Amino acid sequence: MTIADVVAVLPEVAVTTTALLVLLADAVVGRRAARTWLPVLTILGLVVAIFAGPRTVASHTAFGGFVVIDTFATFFRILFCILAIFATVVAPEYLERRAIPAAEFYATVLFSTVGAMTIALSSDLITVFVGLELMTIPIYVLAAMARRDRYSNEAGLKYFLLGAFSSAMLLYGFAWLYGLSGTTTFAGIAKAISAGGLTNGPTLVALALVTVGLAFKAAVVPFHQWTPDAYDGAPTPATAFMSVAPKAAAFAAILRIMLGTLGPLALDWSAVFAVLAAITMTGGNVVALVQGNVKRMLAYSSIAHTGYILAGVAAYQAGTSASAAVLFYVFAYGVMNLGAFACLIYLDLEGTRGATLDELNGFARRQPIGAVAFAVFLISLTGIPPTIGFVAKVFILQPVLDAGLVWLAVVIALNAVLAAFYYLRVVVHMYMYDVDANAPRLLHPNLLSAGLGIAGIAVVFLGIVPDFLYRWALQAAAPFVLR
Amino acid sequence: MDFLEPVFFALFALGIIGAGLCVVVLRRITAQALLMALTFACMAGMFLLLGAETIALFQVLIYVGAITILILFGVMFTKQEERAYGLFFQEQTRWAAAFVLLIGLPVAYLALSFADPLTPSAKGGDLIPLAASLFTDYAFPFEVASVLLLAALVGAIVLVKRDEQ
Amino acid sequence: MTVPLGAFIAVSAALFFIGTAGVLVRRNAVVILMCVELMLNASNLALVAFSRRAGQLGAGNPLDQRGSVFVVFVFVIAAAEVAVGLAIILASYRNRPTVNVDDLHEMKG
Amino acid sequence: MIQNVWLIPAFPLAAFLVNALFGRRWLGRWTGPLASAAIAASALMSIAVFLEVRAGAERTIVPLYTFISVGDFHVDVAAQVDPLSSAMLLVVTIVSLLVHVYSIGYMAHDHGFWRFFTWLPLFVFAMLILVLGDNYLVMFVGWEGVGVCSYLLIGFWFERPEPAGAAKKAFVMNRIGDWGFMIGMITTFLVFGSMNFVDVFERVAKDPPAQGVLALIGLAFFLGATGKSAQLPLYSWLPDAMEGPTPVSALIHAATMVTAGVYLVARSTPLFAAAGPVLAVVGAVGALTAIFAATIALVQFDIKRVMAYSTVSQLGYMFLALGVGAPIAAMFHLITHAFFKALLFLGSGSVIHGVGNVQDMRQMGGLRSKMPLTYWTMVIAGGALAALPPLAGFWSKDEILGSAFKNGYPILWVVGVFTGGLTAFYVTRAIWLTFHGQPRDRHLFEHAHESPRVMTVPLLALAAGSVLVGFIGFPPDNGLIHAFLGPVVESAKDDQIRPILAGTNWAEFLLLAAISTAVGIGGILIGLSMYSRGRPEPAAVSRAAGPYYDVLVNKYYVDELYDRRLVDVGKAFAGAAWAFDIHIIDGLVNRLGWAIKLGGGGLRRAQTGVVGNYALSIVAGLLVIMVVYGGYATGWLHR
Amino acid sequence: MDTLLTLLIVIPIAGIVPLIVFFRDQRAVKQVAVVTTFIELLVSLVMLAQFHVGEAGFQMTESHAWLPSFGIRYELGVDGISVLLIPMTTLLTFISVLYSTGGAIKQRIGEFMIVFLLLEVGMVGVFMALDLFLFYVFFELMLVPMYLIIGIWGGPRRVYATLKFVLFTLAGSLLMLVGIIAVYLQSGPPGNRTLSLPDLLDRSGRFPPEFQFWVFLAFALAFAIKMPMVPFHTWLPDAHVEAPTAGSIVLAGVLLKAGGYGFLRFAVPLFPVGTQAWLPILILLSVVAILYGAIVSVVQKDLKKLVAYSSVAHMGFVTLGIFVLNQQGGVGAVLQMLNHGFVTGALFLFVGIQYEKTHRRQIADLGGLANTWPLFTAFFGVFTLASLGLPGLSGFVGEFLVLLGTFKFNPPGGPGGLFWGPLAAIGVILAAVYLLWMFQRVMYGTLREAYRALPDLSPIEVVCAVPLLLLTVLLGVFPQPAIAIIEPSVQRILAIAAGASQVVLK
Repeated sequence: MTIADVVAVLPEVAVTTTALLVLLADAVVGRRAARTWLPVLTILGLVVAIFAGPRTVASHTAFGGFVVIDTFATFFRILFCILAIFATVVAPEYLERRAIPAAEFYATVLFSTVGAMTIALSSDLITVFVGLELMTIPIYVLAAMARRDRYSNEAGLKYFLLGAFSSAMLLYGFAWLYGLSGTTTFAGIAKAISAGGLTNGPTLVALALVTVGLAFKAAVVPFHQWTPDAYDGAPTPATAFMSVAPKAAAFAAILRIMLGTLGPLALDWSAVFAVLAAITMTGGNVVALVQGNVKRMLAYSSIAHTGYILAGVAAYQAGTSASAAVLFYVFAYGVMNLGAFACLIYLDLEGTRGATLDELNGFARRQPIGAVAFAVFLISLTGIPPTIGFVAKVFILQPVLDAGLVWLAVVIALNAVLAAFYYLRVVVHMYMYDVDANAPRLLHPNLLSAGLGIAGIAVVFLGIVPDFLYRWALQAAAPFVLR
Repeated sequence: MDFLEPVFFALFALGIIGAGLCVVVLRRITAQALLMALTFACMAGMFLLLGAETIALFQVLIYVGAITILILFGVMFTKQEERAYGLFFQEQTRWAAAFVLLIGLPVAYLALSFADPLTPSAKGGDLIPLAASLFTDYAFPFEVASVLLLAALVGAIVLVKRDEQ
Repeated sequence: MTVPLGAFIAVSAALFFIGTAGVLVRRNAVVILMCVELMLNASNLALVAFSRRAGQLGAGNPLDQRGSVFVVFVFVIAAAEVAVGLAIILASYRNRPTVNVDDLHEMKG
Repeated sequence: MIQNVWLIPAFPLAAFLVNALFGRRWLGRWTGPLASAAIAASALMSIAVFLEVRAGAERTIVPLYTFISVGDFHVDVAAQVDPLSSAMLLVVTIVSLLVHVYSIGYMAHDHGFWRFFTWLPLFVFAMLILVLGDNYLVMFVGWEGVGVCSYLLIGFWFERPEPAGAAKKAFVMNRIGDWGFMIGMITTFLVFGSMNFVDVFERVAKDPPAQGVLALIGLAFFLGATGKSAQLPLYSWLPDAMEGPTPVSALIHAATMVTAGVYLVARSTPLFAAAGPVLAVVGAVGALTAIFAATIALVQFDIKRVMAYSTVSQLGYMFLALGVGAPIAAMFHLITHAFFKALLFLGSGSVIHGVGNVQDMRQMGGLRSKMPLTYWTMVIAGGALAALPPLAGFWSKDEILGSAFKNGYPILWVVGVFTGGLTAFYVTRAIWLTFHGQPRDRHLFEHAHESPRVMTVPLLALAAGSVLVGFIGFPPDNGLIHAFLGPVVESAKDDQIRPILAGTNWAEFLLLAAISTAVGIGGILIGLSMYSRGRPEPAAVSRAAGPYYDVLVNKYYVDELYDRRLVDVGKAFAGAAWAFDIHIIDGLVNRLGWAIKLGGGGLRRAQTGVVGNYALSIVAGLLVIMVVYGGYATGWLHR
Repeated sequence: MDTLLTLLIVIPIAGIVPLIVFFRDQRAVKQVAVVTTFIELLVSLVMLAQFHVGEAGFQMTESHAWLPSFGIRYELGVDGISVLLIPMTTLLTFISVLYSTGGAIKQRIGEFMIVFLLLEVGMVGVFMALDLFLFYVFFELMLVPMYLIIGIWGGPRRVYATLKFVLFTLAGSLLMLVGIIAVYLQSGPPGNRTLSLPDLLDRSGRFPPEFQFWVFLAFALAFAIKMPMVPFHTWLPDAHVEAPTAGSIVLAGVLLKAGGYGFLRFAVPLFPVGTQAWLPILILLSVVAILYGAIVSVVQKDLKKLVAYSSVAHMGFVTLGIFVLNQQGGVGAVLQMLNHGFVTGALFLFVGIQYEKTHRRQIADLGGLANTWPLFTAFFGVFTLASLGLPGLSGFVGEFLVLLGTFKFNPPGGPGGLFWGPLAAIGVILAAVYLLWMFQRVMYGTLREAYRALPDLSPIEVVCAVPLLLLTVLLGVFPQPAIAIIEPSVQRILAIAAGASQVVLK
């Protein structure tokens, strides 16, 4: 371990340190001060982490090759930090009202962020697995963090049991991969597998187990069933974070493992992924369509988005543009989905648990800024320009078509119509049904509104000027070129 | 010693599979926990057979020791009762068995395709190389794992600590 | 060594799927947790066995470090999982005194 | 003057614009004189143009601007001044002027006075465009323009349901005809590459296309003509159009607009002549309409309806003439008819005005003493209609019948002569019932009065016309009109059209005239005998005729057929189409949404909330994926 | 000015800023909105004045890299087709906004104006975009504002109607998006791909026939739904009935045009072979739309629904004109779009005015209105007549040219123009039937007492109606100036299509 090694993982160090500082500060300062300063400290730490990372496009390794600092890792590091900042910004008022220990909340978010970042920069099975667990285990905690809330308990328990189960499967698949290749590094495995191909029986077992394990983390149908319950029951700020960061991390892992490691088998798994993508987006949308609870609907919708992203993975044959599309979509999805969940916090402060559609009636009048932001996020999730969600969909469609998956492109398009129905129905309830005039205006936490406002503007801005982000995604995707 | 290996292997395998099955099949929670510990112990034996003494040691310490005890605590803190299935779809044993067999048997069969014989283990133990690589090559995952433990610690505390008022 | 690698792997597979079956058929959260531990252990067995094989392909150590290091990390992870898992079970139990996961189906649909 | 021919329609247009913009607020009653003055200016110009044409300007095209020019299609807004159009100009402007003046009196008490004098000049404008256009498209613009003015004016008293309905009926039936016009016009362009009369007729003469094509075009145009000129089967709007103010009936539905069809066919003579059997169709339809409408007119009691059916019948004569190859005779009759039928209508209007808006002749009677001027002018017009020599109608109708006979259409001649008898009868009946005998409604009679001078002066003018205009066709077959209009038909080099310039065959003329006049006088005598002496008693006759009488009174049940059957069937069809729209097309969409929701509900139930089930589905997924991968590996599944 | 077109996009956006600032002040909001749309109208007229008549290609083009890594450009330009549609759009928007200030919008007027200006951005942009991606963005940008306009300020069933509108439109446009991306991929090797129309037209010879077949279908679906063509039209009556008047005006006047414009601008020249393949069906559907829309209009009981269904019939003429693929048809289609914009926009305006006064829209509840509203009657009558295609008013020229083109249509095999032309012409008869019947039942007859005291048109309403009236008459009497602008561009498109299809088929 050299200085260079430490420098290479400075962002992770920064985030971890911040987590510790937050815990420490909570113990030291008073309650009122903590309420104000803990989020600030968290955000500061994350900002430092963003700027602590390398700015160059050159990739290098550290820790004897166990850490790869490439454009891909950089992309995800920054993305995870942004998502963590966003999650921190929206949380304080909710935590206060629901008596959720704030310091532990922030620290847990930060720990999870470290795990996610670890996934992005890993170059072997061990690191990726440890990272995956470091990312997931805090999420279990986040889900269950509203201790006195039965739904939160249930969410945490379900997520934990199934998550552990799937982790075991993934691990077993890793074990077989190791057995097949005699190594745990991605490069080594790839080399070993390209010799044998899928005809080797054990390869098949390993591939299937890894597919299922990763598909679970990304909430791919039919491995998705934990998602709605976990998202629904968890405290809303936690939901907001857990709906995006673990999914982004899962796709980082999928890219690293499926493309970077199991690339030689891509012909096989991509066919399965294409079908899974179609099933996932359709299943997610169709069930979201019949949800009355907006939080749960958004949970299903996030499954549908998994499908879209997975389509980009399945279209690996299109080359860099496929991976870049995945990265771009993950970014877009992260911002808009987190924002959408966070918009529910306004109502949660009144005591709802993820508002029903009817509870949203008149939201536009009761909370104009929140309603505009929510509408923007929903329109973006639908994929209507000029929002980032639209551009992301375009970027996904392009490689999908390029890879010759015309049917999948059509399925995506039709699914977007389905999705439009339920997303826009929320807008209907916010803007077009009125609640009686006596309904009080909703609380207006400044940090939350500011965060949502900025995110909303970002969603539109990036929808109009997406080029630099896409170029960045292209750079980040450069390590994954398979043809 | 070599001729004993298959015997030990058979014994441990029997212990692992038998005790594992019991964990799944039995209804008494404490027995289940203890049988799980037995599985872990047999596993340690397997590790020894494979020449991984250090791993075997960790296995005993962490699994047979710490984890089993943790789980026993968990058992003690909660009231255990088996009830009839409330809803018909909760009864899924048959489906589960069918699926697991359908997957498990081919996988086990494929497992046997790793036919390479294993050479006799060289003496000298695996502690030194393991430790060396853990703290040099694997320094980064090691650090991450320590963060993981910290995170788990914080998480466990925040979940079970009593409310402050 | 007379026992072939495949035998170890087969035992690990058997244990893995026994664990899987346990997760599927048992309803006690603690028992499910145990079954998950069995699955992790099965992985450990496979890892060690494979590391033995990988080790004899390479030179020097009988065990390839990667496998055994992996196993060590799995130990850590398993411990962390159990700790957090039990904490979650206990937290849930306080609100609703049951460990029967079937009873936790307030969220569905 | 010809180069400024556009001023002729410009005056009415200006009157329209001024009255439309300022009529309601500021001009009020001044709208009438203003419009009349504008028409008078047009009339003066028309006379000037006419004289110039007569002096030798045979055909002048006066382009104004490019109307539509796309690719090889090019149409100018241009006027064609030739004998035919200048004659029409004269008729239209003069009759219009008289009707305008008359209307100042007739409409004096109507609160829609300004509106009336807004629309009437607009009509004249459109009619003049129709007449002047040098191509089918511009003609069509006028054609539809007069249609819409007719619509507006029929529906002038829109607060009552009947005029509103009649107006719509008129326009829609006209539109059916216009469909034919449009097809004819466009096909003409496809065949000839132009819509200009000059180009088309030149091509027909030099390099005629297949007769079938020409027949198609001819039939299409003729369909248009039947709509506008109220021929079978599209005639039924015209009687209903009597719901409009009487001056409108006189101008639009007697003198000018309804003759547009005749003008169209006459204008297209070269085309029709080359189109084979189409002319025979025209003649047959004309004859059939003539007798058909005349029979209905026999039994009507509404004075205006009698005149309306009479108009239909007379228009039938004109088509008969066109069909037998005598376009000049048709135009001649058009001109004379314009005068005497306008007079009959205006006279009727005077009566109606005089008795306070009653139109049923059964309530009139004996009005001769109260309104002598009206009476005498009506008698003159009636005589002209009954073709009594030497009134105008005699000359023109006789020429038609003579042509039919000479050109080899004896059946049409017989029909024409017989219809002449019917005509004489019903006009006698109408005049007698109105003016003679005992007043049948005392109250009405007491209040009856002669119309003011502003109305009677036009009557007198028209009466003079009805007497004198016939002489432009004297001597028969060789009169002024024949010389003047001769060039129109000359270009049609076909044996079907016989420009009757060979000179007068007096013997033939006298014989034929004697026969038809005798039949006419016979009709008059029967009428007089029935209504003045009661021999035979009209009621008895109708009883004896029984069902036949009923058929006539009910106008052959055509309205019933059209309104009840066709319209009902159409509405039912439309209703079915809408049901299809709602239940099938939209239903499918909604059904799809419903099915998706159902599917969502089903999938939702799979989300049981139970962890074990979730885990099971994970394992099931694993199984499937393994099978698929196995399939790929072994080759029984294709990627 | 070489940024004139961008200016047209920027002005409404700039207008939104003061709207947000003065959000609470109703008077200021109205003034800002009216002034903004009026400036926009003036600028669009300046653009029209600067247009060089007779040149076929794009003028006033602007082209900037927008998404360079994807080869997408911010590319604007107008040709003879769009240069007329844009002023139409700005005029109708101005009229809608002006009318809406007169009390038709009773709540949330600030939001209304913001949304309306956003809508204007989309509408204007659609007609100027030369990059397919940009076009798509504007195409969809029209969607959300209209969704809100119907959904928030609409009638009782507004939610159903607006969702239906959005879902129908999206279903089509998303498939088109797939098509656009397919075009992008087909446009060249990686790195040299483009969605810029001028470039694509140069390269369209590269699109193989089967590709054209499917991608044309994707485009056609989007445009057919937007138009709407039968059988994708059922969203239209619902949307119109529920939309507020201003929404109806621009929906009928502008949004539907985006479909026809898209066919002409993109689908036909880019995929000539695909066009040929689908031609029989499109012609059939056009004629069906003309007849079916008219027939269904006959039995409508709701005034707005009647006008909506009549739009279906009228837009049938547009598609018919486009797909007979000759100059007369093409020019006629564009003229018909213009005419329909003014006339149907005006009809919706008047139906709206009428509704504001009587609060009834069922034809059976109305009648005799001509007795008390002479001005209204005059305007409404002229627009009704224009709508039924009376010569001398704008409706005729377009329909006539389309029919002329249809008669000329002479495909190898299958029924030709002499079959379709007369059929389509029947629509002209039917238009008279339903429009005059409507006019008769609404305006003629005896007046109900309840309506006697209702006032005639207000000055604002007259100001709204007069420009439309003038344009209707001008286009009907002097269509040639407009044709001179349109014709070269239509000719160019047809020539490109013909040339490209030869290249592909060779």
